[in-house]
Amino acid sequence: MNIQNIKKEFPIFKNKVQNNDLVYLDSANSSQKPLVVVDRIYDFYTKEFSNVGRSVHYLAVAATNLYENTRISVQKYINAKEKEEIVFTKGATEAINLVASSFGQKYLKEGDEVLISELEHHSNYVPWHYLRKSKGIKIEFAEINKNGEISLEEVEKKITSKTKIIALTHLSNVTGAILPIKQITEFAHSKGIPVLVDGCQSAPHMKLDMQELGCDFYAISCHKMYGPTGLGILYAKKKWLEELPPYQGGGGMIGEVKKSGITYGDLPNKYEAGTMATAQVIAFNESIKFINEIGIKNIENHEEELIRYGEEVLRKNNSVKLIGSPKKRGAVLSFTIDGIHPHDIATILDEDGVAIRAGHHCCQILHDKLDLTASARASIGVYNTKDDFDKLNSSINKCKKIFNSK
Amino acid sequence: MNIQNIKKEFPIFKNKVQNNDLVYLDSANSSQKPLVVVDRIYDFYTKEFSNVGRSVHYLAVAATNLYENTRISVQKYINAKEKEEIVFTKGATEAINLVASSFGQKYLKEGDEVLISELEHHSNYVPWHYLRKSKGIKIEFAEINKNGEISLEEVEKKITSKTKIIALTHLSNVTGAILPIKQITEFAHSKGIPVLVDGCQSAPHMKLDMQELGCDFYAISCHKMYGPTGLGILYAKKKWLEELPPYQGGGGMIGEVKKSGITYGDLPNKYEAGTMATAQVIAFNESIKFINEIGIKNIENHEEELIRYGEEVLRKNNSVKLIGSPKKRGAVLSFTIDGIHPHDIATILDEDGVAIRAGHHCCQILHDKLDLTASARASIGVYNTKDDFDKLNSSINKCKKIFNSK
Amino acid sequence: MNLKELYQEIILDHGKNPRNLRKTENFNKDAKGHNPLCGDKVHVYLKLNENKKVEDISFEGQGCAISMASASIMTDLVRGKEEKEVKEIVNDFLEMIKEKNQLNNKILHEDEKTKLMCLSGVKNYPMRVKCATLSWHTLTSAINNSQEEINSETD
Amino acid sequence: MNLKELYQEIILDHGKNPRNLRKTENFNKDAKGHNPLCGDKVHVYLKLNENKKVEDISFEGQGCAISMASASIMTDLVRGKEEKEVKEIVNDFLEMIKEKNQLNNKILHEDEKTKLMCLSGVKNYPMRVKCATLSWHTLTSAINNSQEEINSETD
Ligand SMILES: Cc1ncc(COP(=O)(O)O)c(C=O)c1O
Ligand SMILES: Cc1ncc(COP(=O)(O)O)c(C=O)c1O
Repeated sequence: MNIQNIKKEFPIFKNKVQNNDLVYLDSANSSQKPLVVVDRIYDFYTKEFSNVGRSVHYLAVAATNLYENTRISVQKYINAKEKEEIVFTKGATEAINLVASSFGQKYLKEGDEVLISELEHHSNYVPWHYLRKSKGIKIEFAEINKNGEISLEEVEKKITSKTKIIALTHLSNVTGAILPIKQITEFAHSKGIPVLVDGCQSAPHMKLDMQELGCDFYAISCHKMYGPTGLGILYAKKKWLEELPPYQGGGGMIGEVKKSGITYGDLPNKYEAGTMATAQVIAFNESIKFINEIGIKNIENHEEELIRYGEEVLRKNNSVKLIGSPKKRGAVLSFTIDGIHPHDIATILDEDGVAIRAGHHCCQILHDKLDLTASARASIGVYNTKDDFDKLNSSINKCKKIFNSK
Repeated sequence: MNIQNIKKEFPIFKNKVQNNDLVYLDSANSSQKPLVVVDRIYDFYTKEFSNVGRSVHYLAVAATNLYENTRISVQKYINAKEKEEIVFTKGATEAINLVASSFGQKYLKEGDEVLISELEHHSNYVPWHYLRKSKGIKIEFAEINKNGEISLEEVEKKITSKTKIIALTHLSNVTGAILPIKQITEFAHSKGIPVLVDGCQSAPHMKLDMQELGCDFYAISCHKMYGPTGLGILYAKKKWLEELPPYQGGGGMIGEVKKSGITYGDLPNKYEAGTMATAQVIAFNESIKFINEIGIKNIENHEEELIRYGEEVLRKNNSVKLIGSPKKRGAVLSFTIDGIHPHDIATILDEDGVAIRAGHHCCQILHDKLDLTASARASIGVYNTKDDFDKLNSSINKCKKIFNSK
Repeated sequence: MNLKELYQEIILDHGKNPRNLRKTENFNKDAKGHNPLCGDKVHVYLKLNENKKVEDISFEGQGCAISMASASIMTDLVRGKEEKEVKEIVNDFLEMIKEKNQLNNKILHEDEKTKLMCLSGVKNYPMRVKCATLSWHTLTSAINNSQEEINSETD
Repeated sequence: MNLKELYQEIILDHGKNPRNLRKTENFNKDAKGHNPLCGDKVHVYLKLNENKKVEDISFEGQGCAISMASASIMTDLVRGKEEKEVKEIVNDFLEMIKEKNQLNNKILHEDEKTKLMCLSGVKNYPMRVKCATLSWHTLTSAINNSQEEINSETD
């Protein structure tokens, strides 16, 4: 697959949006879907549909195999040691809630500390906040440096003898900073502290290797990774999945059920209660194939070049202020413009077909810290081109004209 | 739409399954999908895709409106008082877990009782079991009568001054019994006890009217209702959604987020953390339209006639034993055959393209009570015909021949 | 859609230089408003005199051009009106923004109405309606002195 | 697929009249197996003598024709064998069912192997493989005397 032609794989770009070509710069929010993924959903529902795992008829057996095939693909893709370490959830948010709930229930008590960072998405803060309320734990925040990064040293500094788990984003969805997760994990493990990584923004853009990274938990959002909505992945080391109590209770996750008590099923069933997102799981296999066919290294290179270009273009545009200047920037460029509120920017850009996001991007803590109520964010996927940033730039100039900004 | 031709709306029946016409009698497990629903998913992903609620660009606004339109459709379909009473979940299992967790956290303490029944699916037992373990509550079981029903009297008998919530299925996925939910709810409310209803099996088959039914919570599984996988609905009376603490924490459900604390968003956002199953919610609107176009009353009549026919056919077949003989039977016929294990039945039937389910159907308590380890189950949807039961019957005769059963 | 209608001169002017952006001394009514999705915030302060007339009104807050302009114009128009009249203006405005195409109240002068109608451009931008209405909802809440914070989400 | 291969006479016979369906008196090893999805259960009892030879083996349980026949044939073939031999037979059987098309062990006679090969029909029925292997996994667990219950799910 030729990275220059990749856009053709995404049907959404074939149609005009309000008479404009779509310049989609909102992939950190959710990515567009390649045709193969949509086709897979279509074919599954129209030709092969059945629930998985529970019936022994032909369609059910076939669907179960397809479902489990995705698990194996994910395992290989992120280089997990075993396929039982892959748990399907409804999203990254659920994956983190699962860990916070199950880990918290078993291992956290009053006065214990959970270390997160100022970069965290609400999805990696609110679940821990619940434990603060129910158990009286404390939440510590690793602070950003002037580049909008979280350094290894800062994390080391914030670890105390009470730190029981560290939960950090891999790639900030605002500053674009990539955290030194491997080093942090090594240090944390030397103190006996497990590490959860919010991989929402990294998974679509970086080569993932769980065994190399070493973290204990890794949360992924499939809809940001060229996959269907309503699906996420929790990677967790087997020993944790064995030790932790299950999360939701229901069909499929049990061993034996009696009026007096219940035993739970084997991994990963123990964590997959109720009917799962069958079609979505099966289609996600195509997302992984799609990425593999391009090659994640090629995607990394393409996106790195692109984001560098975008950064340059925006830097040259006076009155645009970039948020964060991390040494290694992921697929995200957040910015503000003097005198123009991000919401107004987004509305004016939209008129030209340029789709960005404005707001706090579920990172109020970070915006507070930066003394902003909101920012504008352009984020990319494999289908973006330099042309998209040129269009972004000229639309920004239009904003400035409307607002008489210099 | 003509109910006789309804099958044509479901593309799955156009293809042979292992050289046979598909006789799909596993709808209680999951229903097949009409083309309009699959097409909607396809179109959304290929022409309109965006995440909802968070961006102000055109696609995001359009997607948000579509998403909220489904909420309004659901509200109308089940006659809920307000649209804020409709919460989207990943399935009925999650809906029940949500209530058990949030209600349990706020209102249950050691010694309190939760009243469920012997008919309950594991999804309406395990979540309460968690509270038994964490809080020391007690779970009481309303017992079935000889028809496989739960009577109002039995529920009344089991209510004590310690009963804090009642959680019952509307329609048993094994015996097919329809419970007198309205009467039970009236009685329960006279004692000040809220009622949760597991509506998984009723929702696809019966007219639903929340205001008439009066229950406090109602859980629905969209994939059993001609909708996509990975989606469920929790109906809850507004006062509960206001009073209960949120369930999962993450993006979209917050009000203000500070390092020191968090406030939660308005209803129903408070209960919809993280990126939701956007495409599935939007497509589910088509499922409701599909049902409305046929008319739920027409569906009820069609299915009632069908299930009566199926019951007759199986009763005439000696050595088939039906499980339960409820006065009013829903779309489910479970049975055993002397000397042939349900798994063997299902395998042999499958060879003829007849898809049924064999096992405990996530109802171990009930199977224990009936002294069975497993049963076979034929369940119907709007696309089934009498012919399907004739084929079921002749396949059962083949089983008997293979096993030399009389 | 039409950006020119949305960002009229008046809006840009009030957005850039909002009137009454301060805190009324000795206010006797106030309320806070907040849009959790975008982070916009507004705090409205009212001073009603013994005849329930608005002696002073002001606001503090941060937001987009639309929300700042809306609060600015609102505070300008409402000063000197009686509580009852204020409520009528608020309702009229909210109905105009959501359904109707004109203002029907008999309280404001024609030129005041024209000014207010400048905000009607948001009708074509559904996601921005909340920006225009946040301060108005907050004003209602201040008058009713209800303690709860207004979330524009309920629109 | 071929139902005739799955439900051969021998299978139907053992399924209907399972041998060794009882509880060994004075057993010294045992284990329980369970398939949570379908509810099949088996309890295997072993009596090993001082030379680690299987003096008696039996089972209790409920299940489909395949699982009952499998347990029945297994118990028949394993009696009188040494622990080491039992393990070899079990492994050989499990490999045959999952990947290979024949039995390679040198312990069983040809006619015994033929009998065991009757179970190979499940290879075409992936969901039923678990039925055929549950008792075998449980036997392994009994020999190892590991306390945990076998869940056929791990297959
Ligand atoms: C009666 C009943 N309750 C609950 C469930 C659980 O629904 P889901 O698996 O879709 O969460 C089911 C279906 O499996 C059911 O039949
Ligand atoms: C960094 C980060 N964490 C967590 C999430 C939550 O993911 P989801 O909404 O798919 O559950 C997101 C995306 O919204 C994100 O960008």
